[in-house]
Amino acid sequence: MVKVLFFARLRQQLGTGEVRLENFSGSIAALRDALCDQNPAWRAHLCDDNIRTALNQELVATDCAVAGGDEVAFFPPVTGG
Amino acid sequence: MVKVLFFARLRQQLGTGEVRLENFSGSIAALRDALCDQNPAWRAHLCDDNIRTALNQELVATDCAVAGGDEVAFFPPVTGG
Amino acid sequence: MSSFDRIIVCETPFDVAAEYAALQRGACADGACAMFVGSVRDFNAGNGVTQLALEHYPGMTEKSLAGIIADARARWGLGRVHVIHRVGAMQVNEEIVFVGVTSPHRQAAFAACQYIMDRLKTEAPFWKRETVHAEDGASEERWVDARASDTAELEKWA
Amino acid sequence: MSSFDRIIVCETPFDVAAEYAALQRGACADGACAMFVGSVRDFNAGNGVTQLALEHYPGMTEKSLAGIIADARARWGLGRVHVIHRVGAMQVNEEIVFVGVTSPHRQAAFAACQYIMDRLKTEAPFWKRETVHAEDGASEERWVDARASDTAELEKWA
Repeated sequence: MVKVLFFARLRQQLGTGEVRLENFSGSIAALRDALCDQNPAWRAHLCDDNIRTALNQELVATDCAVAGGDEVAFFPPVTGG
Repeated sequence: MVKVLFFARLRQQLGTGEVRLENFSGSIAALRDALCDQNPAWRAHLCDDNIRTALNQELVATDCAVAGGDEVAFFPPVTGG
Repeated sequence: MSSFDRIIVCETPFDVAAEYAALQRGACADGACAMFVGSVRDFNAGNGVTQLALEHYPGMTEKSLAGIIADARARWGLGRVHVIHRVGAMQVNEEIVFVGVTSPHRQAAFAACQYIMDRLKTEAPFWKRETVHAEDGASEERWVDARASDTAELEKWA
Repeated sequence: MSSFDRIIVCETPFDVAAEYAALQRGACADGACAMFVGSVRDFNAGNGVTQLALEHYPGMTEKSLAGIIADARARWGLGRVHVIHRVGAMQVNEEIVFVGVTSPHRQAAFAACQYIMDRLKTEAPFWKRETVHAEDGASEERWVDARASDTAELEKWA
């Protein structure tokens, strides 16, 4: 099982902060595509080039491989400080 | 009359913090030489290249002209902060 | 994480005076202390701001800040490094972020403080949503957009 | 001198917490505040320091600081600029200098704070004399030597 989190504006656009995927294996990009296939309305928001990705709470590129037990997060550019 | 001030290590080396010169006119360098002619033991300290000069409380080069009523100061490199 | 690091992510206001006191406690070897405080401004992008809310990614936030501090320690000889960041709802003029760094050397303290802020602004998972006065007098909530200038600032540390 | 400048040269300890509060008072437009605090270190050039005395050039000190602040204002858009400097006798761990700058922009606040410190270190007429433990256990007074590195730091502002 892979835990997928969404934050901030993206969380509001998708209408959810968390989904779980069973039996997924592949890259973060493949995971994102799988989510958009399940929810076509998400594509415009989730596939935006500005969206950042984290794997197990570290910023990574979308070609990183995801395994069972991982936590993946998608979010807009950060605006803290 | 020109008021001449010395600070910090230089003040201790010369043994005084202030002297007054009557009827002086010329550059700061000339004023310094006049002081060393009057007090030969001062030359080693006052003519050191490291000594900074101020005219009327502003850092200046030694070719600046001094006039009656001016305040001239000599001091080592500053070490505040 | 060094025992001289302090990372706090909190929902309640923090006290800059107490943070300074904590930084200085027993730090006799460190003559230099550089600090930065970011506060809620009352104006942004042409509108009056009345309130700010900060969302974050619990867990990753602390991990991200710890990594930034570790990288700063690898670059400069530092004493204490304290980073405090508010989350949740805030009012105008309240403090959002505090970064305090001590060092035996002034340049190291300044550089590390600025480095931590520059990386925090572009990497630490915080998002601001502000409540502004709209033109018709009503209140409106909006997510704050990231600034390209914050990313550009990172280049000086490359 | 701007009405948002504060220059204090004092013989008694100052309170960093009060200085921060004064900087922030009513400064709603300025989201950024950068500060630097220099304290008496307990070690310098291989000897334990027990006390420090600061001599200055009354009149020129204030004039010099006001000139440095004016130059900083000409370079960056700044809100409040406060510079406090102790003179006279001081103990280890006491604060010598405080520079605090507010600005709408983080980079301007950092740059101006560092610029003011760099110029203060090389131009403002203060001289340190420290009391150190000599090798034979006796106390010894000595004037602190200027550092070439402080002059080198000025080049980045040229």
